[in-house]
Amino acid sequence: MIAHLPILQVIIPLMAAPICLMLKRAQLVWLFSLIASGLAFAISILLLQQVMTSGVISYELGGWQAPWGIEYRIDKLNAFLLLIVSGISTVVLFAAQTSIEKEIPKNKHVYFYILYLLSLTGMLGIVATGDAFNVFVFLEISSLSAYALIAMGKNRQALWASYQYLIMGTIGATFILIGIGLIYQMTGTLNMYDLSQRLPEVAQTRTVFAAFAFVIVGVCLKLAMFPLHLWLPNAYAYAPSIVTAFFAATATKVAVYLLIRFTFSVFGLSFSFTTVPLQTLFMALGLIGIFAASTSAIYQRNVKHLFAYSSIAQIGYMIVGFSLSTVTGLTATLLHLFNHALMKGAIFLALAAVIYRVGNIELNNLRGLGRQMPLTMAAIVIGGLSLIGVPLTVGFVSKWYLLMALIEQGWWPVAVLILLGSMLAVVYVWRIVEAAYFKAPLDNSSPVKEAPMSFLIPIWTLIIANIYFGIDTRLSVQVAEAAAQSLFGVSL
Amino acid sequence: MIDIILLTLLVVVAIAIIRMKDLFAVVMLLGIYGLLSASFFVAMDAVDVAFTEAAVGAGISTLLMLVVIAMTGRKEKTNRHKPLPALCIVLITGGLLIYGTFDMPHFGAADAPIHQHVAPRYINDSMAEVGVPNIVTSVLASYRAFDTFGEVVVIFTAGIGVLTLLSVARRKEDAEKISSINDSMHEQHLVIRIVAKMLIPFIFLFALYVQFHGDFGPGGGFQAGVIFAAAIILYAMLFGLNTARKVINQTFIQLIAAVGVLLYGSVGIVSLMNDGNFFNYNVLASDPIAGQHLGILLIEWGVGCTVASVMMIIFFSFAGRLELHQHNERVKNQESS
Amino acid sequence: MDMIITISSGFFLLIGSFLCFSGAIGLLRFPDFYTRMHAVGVTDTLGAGMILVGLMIISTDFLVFAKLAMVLLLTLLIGPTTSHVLAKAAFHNGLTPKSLSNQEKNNKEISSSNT
Amino acid sequence: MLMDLFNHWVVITLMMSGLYIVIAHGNLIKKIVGLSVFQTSVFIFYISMAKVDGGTAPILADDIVQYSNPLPHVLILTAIVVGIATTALGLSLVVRIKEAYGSIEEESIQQQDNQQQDNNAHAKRKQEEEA
Repeated sequence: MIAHLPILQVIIPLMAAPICLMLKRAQLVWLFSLIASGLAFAISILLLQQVMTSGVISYELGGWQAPWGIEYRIDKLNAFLLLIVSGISTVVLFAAQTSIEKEIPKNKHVYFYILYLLSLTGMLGIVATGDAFNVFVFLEISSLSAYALIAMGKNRQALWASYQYLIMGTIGATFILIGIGLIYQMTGTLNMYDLSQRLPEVAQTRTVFAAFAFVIVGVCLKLAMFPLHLWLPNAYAYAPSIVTAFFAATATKVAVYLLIRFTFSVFGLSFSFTTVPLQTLFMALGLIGIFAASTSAIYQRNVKHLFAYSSIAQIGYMIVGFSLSTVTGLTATLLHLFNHALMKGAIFLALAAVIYRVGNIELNNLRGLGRQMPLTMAAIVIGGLSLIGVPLTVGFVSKWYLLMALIEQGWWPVAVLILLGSMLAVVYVWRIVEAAYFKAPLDNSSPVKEAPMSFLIPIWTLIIANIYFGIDTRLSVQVAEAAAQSLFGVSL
Repeated sequence: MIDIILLTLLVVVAIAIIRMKDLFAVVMLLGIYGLLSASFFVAMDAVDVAFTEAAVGAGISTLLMLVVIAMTGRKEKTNRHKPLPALCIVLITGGLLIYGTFDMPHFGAADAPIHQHVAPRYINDSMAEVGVPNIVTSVLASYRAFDTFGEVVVIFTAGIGVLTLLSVARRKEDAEKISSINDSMHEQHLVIRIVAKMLIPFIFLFALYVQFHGDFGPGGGFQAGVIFAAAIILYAMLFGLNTARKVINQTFIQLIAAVGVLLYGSVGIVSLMNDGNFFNYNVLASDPIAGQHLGILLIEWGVGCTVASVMMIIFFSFAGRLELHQHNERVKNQESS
Repeated sequence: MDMIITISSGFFLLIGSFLCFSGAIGLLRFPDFYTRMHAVGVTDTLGAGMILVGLMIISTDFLVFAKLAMVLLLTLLIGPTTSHVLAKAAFHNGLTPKSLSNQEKNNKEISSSNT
Repeated sequence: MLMDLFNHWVVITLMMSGLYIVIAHGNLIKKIVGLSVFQTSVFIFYISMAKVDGGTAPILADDIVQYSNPLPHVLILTAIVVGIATTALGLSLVVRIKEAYGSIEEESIQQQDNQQQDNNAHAKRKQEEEA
């Protein structure tokens, strides 16, 4: 069975979804999907071990050789991403049962878990596959389930947010489809490895340039990179809180993965960064994104909105690291992928707990919660500190690597700007701390209890991971560095 | 020549869609657009695709849109902020694409890269390796079976998504009352009812033909599923939703949708058990070709089941909402008068 | 023999094309919904039917012949039915034929805006 | 040269008219129609690159030497299914939006949302003042 791990990774949550429909009882379905997600997590750990020791794993689906059949190709980068996605999914799913109790009508609980599993399947499929068109198919699985999940939100704004996301997401996916079509037309293959071999021959053609532009724009739409981010804040803010926690921690990460995969592996480093002026463009957009989104975050009244904007800002950091196109820069991006998943997962889960108890998530509702829900609020604060990049949290590690990468290349002013951007994070995190600890609760609000254990366990698992990986950086840095090096070394 | 005529017609239809304000007309034009593109696909030798596009673009999606328009009204508001930014984006994107065409292989050129790499093996060796005359089927169901699996899952996802959004929980007596009013309206359609009764068996027969003949000609599980669902939908439209619900149990079709996905996936799992890779049908039987045939047959059944039941789920969800809307409006009118 | 087959099939094809063509002209030139629908009905049933008969005569393969025969039967069944349904739907929704409403000018506008 | 690329250009025009409808029109159903046109045109683009002059449909027969490329056909079969899935989901969202907002025009929905936000903010401020 060991040889089949790459496909089992995707197939287990996939097959679990239709089985859920047959189980019918919501509690049973929850347990079952938790097991499926946990299995996927276990497999991803095994896969990462295998890849770190023995190198790239190629799995030919249907037994057909690579460019003719579809190939799953797991290298260090994929394995790392698989670990993040399946891990976060499992932890978040743990809290799902309690959280959706109050947010989603009873008769839709089963559907919720099915869509959750399908969304997980889609993301795992995007990451694991080595075939460009297969990316599109799994992208659509994850997006379609995402639209439905977001539309399950309590308010009517959820519907509108979901619709906007659907339009933007479909345009993005169709752009990717056009791009894949164009490169297919120039090379005659869809397999990513094969593409990376055959593209250099035709790299100087206008068609490949257009293909590159379409793929990048399409991916950036999914990624919510700065000028294309408009769908994200509302989608995150109005979705059920569990869904927000899951997507904030994973969906954009998968899109960043696609960006890295297409620029570094498929089109190749020399094309992406020398033929096309990607470096300056991305660095500028990343920086503007950090400042614009952080500034918007400061003015938000809804805490979910606030952290959604903060997510866009964090994407900015990843893009800056990515745009350096050096090993250290990419390491910083990959580390930040991992770390951001940990902190945003924890923060949004904690917000879900607040919603569970308080019912609302305006800044005013947080008043006095520091005393009433000490553990939950402490988690939000630690997560916030991590966002700022305070030492002893994971946020510090990735910022540190990012700064190192920038200084290494002599981009002093950018490094200073990054630090300034972190100051903005201090402001918005402070607003939450102020509301929670230094303001008296509103007169008419009734006191609330601490969140139930089903929330506290996953939240604190993530927070402890936040601190652990902030102190003991060996594991995460080693994997991220190895993945970055492998992208620069042998192509794919 | 014929492709140029079809393309010109497509452009005309597209412009008409932009300019029309009446959504009903827009939807009909979209149906025409689908049908024209299906004809274009035939001219381009893509018969399987044409079949699907005709069933989906001109059939199902038009139907769904009509149901939605019945609920939302058919007029598009005229006033609208300036279309200039949109025009800019479109011009930039289009310009980029046109820029990209200059280094493209020429239309129909046999020496284009796509005809040199990967594809020749499908054309030359698929008969020996898979043993199915329709190359599209052998690529779809064997070489790239996993993509098709993904496609089935996409359809399944859409079905579940529509259910979460539109399913209405209501008491049984209410359902009876709502439907009885609507059903009485259907009584008048004597002629079509009789004709439909004659046609529906033939449609089922045709669906089965398409399902099994997919190996030899255009067709396959997806087209068969859509046709099968079309027969049921026709029945539901003419005899009333409530009657159709009695014939086709709603929980049952949800179950079938799940079973289809599972059937498809378990073919892969069985091949895993037999020491092959996922979806390696060669190991399903002692003779590789027989194994391929068996595998393709089974997965096409999976596709057919899921597609047919999801199409029904989608239609019933939309039509159920429409029924509720009409009922609510009627109640409102009665109250006001 | 070949001669007869070619000529007769050509004859049917010609009639079919003529009927289709006249149907198209009718669709454009007739004054109101019902008469236009009549023109379309002619194209649908008779025109297509004649063309199918013409094609059946020159078909060499039995399978092709049988398929065409099936298509012909279906068109004969469905064409008139759809016309019937259309007309009925129009009538139920209050669209009156032109000859009945010559006195009222308004109806002319309705009929032209509805086609 | 020009004639050879002409087909591509027409297809690009089609794609762009679809994209234009999505961006410029405010009616939610019209937007979905636009998406549909956009996607269908991309399908046309794929299929037209599969065509080989003098080729026939890729169904093996004895006396044929030149077949069109089957691979894009397979891809587009999948993509069509994805397209209808998106359309169905989008339309069901439209139905729900109509029920929740009473309108399917972008402007009016946006207006209602903004109004609601303002009202909320107003209520909040009052609350704060009282506190």
